Amino acid sequence: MINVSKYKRLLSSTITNIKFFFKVLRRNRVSFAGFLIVLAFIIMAAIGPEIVQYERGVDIRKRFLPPSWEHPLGTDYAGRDTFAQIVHGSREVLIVAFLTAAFTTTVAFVIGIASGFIGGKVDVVMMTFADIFLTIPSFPLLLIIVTSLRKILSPIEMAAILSIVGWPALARAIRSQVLSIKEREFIESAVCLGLSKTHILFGEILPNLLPYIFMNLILSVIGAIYSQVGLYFIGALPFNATNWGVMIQAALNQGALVNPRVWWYLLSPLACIILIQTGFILFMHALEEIFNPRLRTEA
Amino acid sequence: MTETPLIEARNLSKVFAVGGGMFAKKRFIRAVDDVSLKINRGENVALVGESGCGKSTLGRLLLGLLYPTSGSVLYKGKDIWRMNEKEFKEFRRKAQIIHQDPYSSINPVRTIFQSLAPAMIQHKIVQSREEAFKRAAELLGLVGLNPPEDFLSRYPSRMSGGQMQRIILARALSVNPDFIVADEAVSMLDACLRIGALDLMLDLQKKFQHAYLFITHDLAIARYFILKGGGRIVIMYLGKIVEVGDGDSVIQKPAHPYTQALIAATPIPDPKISRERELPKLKSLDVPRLTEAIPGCKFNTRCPYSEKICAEVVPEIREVKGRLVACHFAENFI
Amino acid sequence: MSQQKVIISVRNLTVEFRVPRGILRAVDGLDLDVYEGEVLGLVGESGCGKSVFAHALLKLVDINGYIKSGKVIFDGTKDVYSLGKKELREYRWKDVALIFQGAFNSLNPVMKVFDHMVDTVLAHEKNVSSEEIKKRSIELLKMVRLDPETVLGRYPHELSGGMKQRTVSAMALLLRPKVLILDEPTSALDVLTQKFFIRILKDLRKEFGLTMIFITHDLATVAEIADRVAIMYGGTIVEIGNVEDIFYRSRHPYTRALLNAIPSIVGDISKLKPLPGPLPDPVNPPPGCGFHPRCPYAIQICREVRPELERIDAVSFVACHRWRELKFD
Amino acid sequence: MRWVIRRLITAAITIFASITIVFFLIRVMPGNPIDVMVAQLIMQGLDPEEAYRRVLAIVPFVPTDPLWKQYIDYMRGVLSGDLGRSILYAAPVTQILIYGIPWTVFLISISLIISFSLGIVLGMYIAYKRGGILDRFFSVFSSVTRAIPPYVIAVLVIIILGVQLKLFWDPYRGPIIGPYDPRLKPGFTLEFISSVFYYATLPILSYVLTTFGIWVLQMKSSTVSVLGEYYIMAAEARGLPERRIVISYVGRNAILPLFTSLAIAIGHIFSGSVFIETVFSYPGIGRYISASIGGRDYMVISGCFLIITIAVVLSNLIADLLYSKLDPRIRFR
Repeated sequence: MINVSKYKRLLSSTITNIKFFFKVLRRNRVSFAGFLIVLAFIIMAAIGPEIVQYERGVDIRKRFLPPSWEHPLGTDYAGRDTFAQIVHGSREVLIVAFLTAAFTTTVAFVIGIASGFIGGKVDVVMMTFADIFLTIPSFPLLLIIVTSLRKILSPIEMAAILSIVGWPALARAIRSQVLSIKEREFIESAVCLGLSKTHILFGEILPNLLPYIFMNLILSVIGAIYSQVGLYFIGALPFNATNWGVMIQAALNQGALVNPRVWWYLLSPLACIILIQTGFILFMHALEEIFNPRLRTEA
Repeated sequence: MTETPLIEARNLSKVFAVGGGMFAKKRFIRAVDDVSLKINRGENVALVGESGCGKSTLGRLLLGLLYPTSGSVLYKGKDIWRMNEKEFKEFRRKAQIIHQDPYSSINPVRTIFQSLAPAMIQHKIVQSREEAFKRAAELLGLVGLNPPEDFLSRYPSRMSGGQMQRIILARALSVNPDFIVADEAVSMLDACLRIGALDLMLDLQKKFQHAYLFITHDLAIARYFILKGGGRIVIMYLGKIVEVGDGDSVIQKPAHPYTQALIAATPIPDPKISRERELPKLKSLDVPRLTEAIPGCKFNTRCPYSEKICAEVVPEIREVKGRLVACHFAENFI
Repeated sequence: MSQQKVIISVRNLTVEFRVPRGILRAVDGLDLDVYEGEVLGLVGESGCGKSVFAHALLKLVDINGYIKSGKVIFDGTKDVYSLGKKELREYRWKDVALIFQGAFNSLNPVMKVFDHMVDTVLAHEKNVSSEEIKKRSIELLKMVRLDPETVLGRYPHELSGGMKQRTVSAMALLLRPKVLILDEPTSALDVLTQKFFIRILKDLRKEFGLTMIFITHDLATVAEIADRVAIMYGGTIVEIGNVEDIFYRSRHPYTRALLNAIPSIVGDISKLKPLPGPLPDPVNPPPGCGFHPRCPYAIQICREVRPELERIDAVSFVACHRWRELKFD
Repeated sequence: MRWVIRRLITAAITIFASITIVFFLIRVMPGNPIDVMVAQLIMQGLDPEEAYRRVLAIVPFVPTDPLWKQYIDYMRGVLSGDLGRSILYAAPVTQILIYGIPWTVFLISISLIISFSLGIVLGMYIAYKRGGILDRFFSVFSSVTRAIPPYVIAVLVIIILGVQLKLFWDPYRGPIIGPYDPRLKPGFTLEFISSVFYYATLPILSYVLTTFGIWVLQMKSSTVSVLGEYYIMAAEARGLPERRIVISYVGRNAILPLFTSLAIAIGHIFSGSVFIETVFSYPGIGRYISASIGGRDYMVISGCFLIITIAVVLSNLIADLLYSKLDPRIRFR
């Protein structure tokens, strides 16, 4: 019986939250646009590759065609459809980005919480380590790691490598959040009430952290897209993959800067990157508003 | 026959280290310095002192929220830091705190019910969520929030300071404590509401029979609390208890030069009286730095009556005509 | 006192703020005269708009606020709100100086105390030498019982709260202003420091013949220093009178309730009685008299018509529909 | 003074620790740079033994030694300035770095100064005009430019300003990329120096576009919080001239917190240099990194990486010292 009522409560609170979410989105059109863009890309990555066929065959006669019904975004240097490449590339870009964000946030969360909550020597060691990592410039570090690897990376491995550079900053931020929440008097009250450490961590501190973590999850996604496409673009990862970064590099190699015929091929992935990053940023602005407790109470 | 005090501080000291990094020099603050104090069941003690005198630290030491540098805290005769886990858990339930700022002492992202329930459930005061809800509503009714059910589902940001203060009180009482430390519990409230909050605290004491350690910087508030609820006033200066007396005797006839100065400085809301009063007698206006070590009596640098002995020998707290005073020359003043 | 000249005259002052919930009216149609040479105590609970009022006397409002209507006339002729930029700058500090509630934070953390003094003087007087400013500062700092040589060379964070308070007071007197406004000058100080600070203020008043507006929530402090007292509630003045009238013969139910709710270290506590109920919401103030929801004497008219501030005698005013009939014990 | 020494020691430890971490990080990863290089040479047609010998000649340690010995050899090399040799350029890595560093420093320092000052001025401006059109525009624009990778910005800058508008266009050679006009002889001539600046314009613009948004946002929020401080209103109350308040009271205090993020920004801009120098064929450290990637010229990459890390730590040090000069409170912390 109690379980049923628990689920009912959960369900109803979820519904209220979702309603509130859309209410804020409706109020702020720019953020709503961001949400739609992100949603569109997710749909494209999820079902796009099943619908859009990608012919890998080379057909020199079809080189650098302008957009047409047959090729909505034209073709590349080998006569292959640009749109299909964009669609097929989006899946890997997004999977890796979300995986990276998940890994980064999990690692940063565990380390940040442990550091802030346990404190003492654990804190000193972990934060010294994070600080050193923070000073190492992230993209060059990625490059040096990737070049010393020989194999072609699976999305999970790729995400694991990308999260090496993302965690320190976030772990530090989470730690300082934990520390500042820990200083608040309601934690002292909870200790005084004899509540367990588990409750204090998950029942009192965590609910205050969640919005912050969620926002950083999105920031990690943005960061992961940046580095991932960058690695392909710079040529640190195999050229045969279908990825927006590969497309940009290929276009530049084909003289896209001077040859307007290549522009459709160059600008398509560029536009996608701009769009999706902008979408995430705008969406995050909406979340900021949603999580702002002051606005929340007035909704 | 002396009964075992409910809670007792025995030669309690707490030293905080400030500053100090890889190369910087550490400084130490003796926030609480060799303090002994007994509080009996159901008794009220008002602890008065200026900011930085260590009164909050003493409160936290008594609650077991801080580990003492030396000395011990005894709950019903047992050292709290030598208790086994079960006993300590029980102590935690029995000793509660009320903070100054009601907003920061309740989790802003949880509803009032979510803040009240876990402690009751964890201490098995209630057996189910439903029972917790019932009891929470009952408590809110007791502190005068009606209808209670309305408040339980609210978030803290939608309530006034006065209401929040009541909720904090209800939460402290929800675990049936027998000792509550109220740390500047009413100083954030509007002046008009303060005595109302004090009255409520004392009313509930009649029902729940707990003891209060009422920490405040305001002598007038302390006096009201003690005159209305009975008990003692304790004056603290730079980590030391300087004077203890029943009722408002400390205020009517202060024995320690510091208490005298404090009382002379406290303004009185009556133009005729306040304009006739003299300035407190003090040698120096500035409070010594907390990191400074003062030999002898801590007040000797500012005391108008200080003599050679005051700068050399720490005055023991002793009984002088029914009063506890830590001054070499207490007899001259009482 | 009645023969005295009015130095600041405030008429129908209204200050509003834009807040997420709407428009917050912090000061609501306030009228007040301040006489030359007096110490006027302005008393109100937190949130009654007293700080906003103090700032508005200098035409200062923070970034979300604006002065909606009203007039502040200084010295009979100077209409503060129609002054040009340059004249306004001259009016500030030279005519009226203000010690902020956050006196602790009213010094620029990256500047030494002496540089503050230099800035202040040079903003108003040209061709003053650094030595001259130093001489003046030293004189004033001595008056507030600070050691000038050490204080002048220090950064704000190196001074204690009480020292900062006195430094700011010395700075307020650099240009010999006619009026000094003090916004909660004592509330962050320890009792002992408070007492001495009030003594210093009394000395300064004697020395310079200052007019002071002493703003506080603490009736006890006002009892000690003020000649006249104005009681503020919900953004407006509800009662003004000589200090003894206010404390012994107050006419407004709010003043009465306030006096009855404040414990003291002397006297009987059994007569004390809390005043329940929250302050009026400045975004949605109640109609009629702002105090009616908490007033035990409220009748129908109080709920509908807002009482005017009525003159009772030369210096006393009250804003209550029933002041003539109400008899407090 | 003591504080400065302390800070210097910390910086040295940081550099040492990060080199160590990276050295071991690479070794615990699957794969090994030595094997990768050998494989690369084999792919280029060398026979395995020859390839292995070539690689051995260029690394400053012996790959068959135990790890700790390799590490000590490597560190000894780093300290004596021996960072191995390049396969592609057939030259010591140190020499390549000496050629590349000035170009990178030139671009990055100018860009950083421009974007920092631009961000401060704009940030303060929109903080004063809060809620206006510019404010709303910049709060979106700044966060978007921050999220768009520099390689995207760089390509767009070339296409729009170089190719389309022909502002940076050479009729014979196409869009202006590279360090300077190759037809000129390097030297202290006005012509050469102005060519250097002309060629640097687009890369600098790309850096500024990708980084100044952060400064705008940070300066705005910092200014807004300073504007809420009592000492600003107190300065107004004292009748100080507006200019004085804006510069010495608002500006100076609002800039302070930005110094703490300068550290992260400097690391960021170095990361971006890999992309921007690649797109613009600019002969700095970043360009050498990307050029060495294809040929798996590992020693060049790790040498460049080392230099960038040191540069970041040193710039952090400078930012910190500057900060302590500007904020009297820091010295007593």
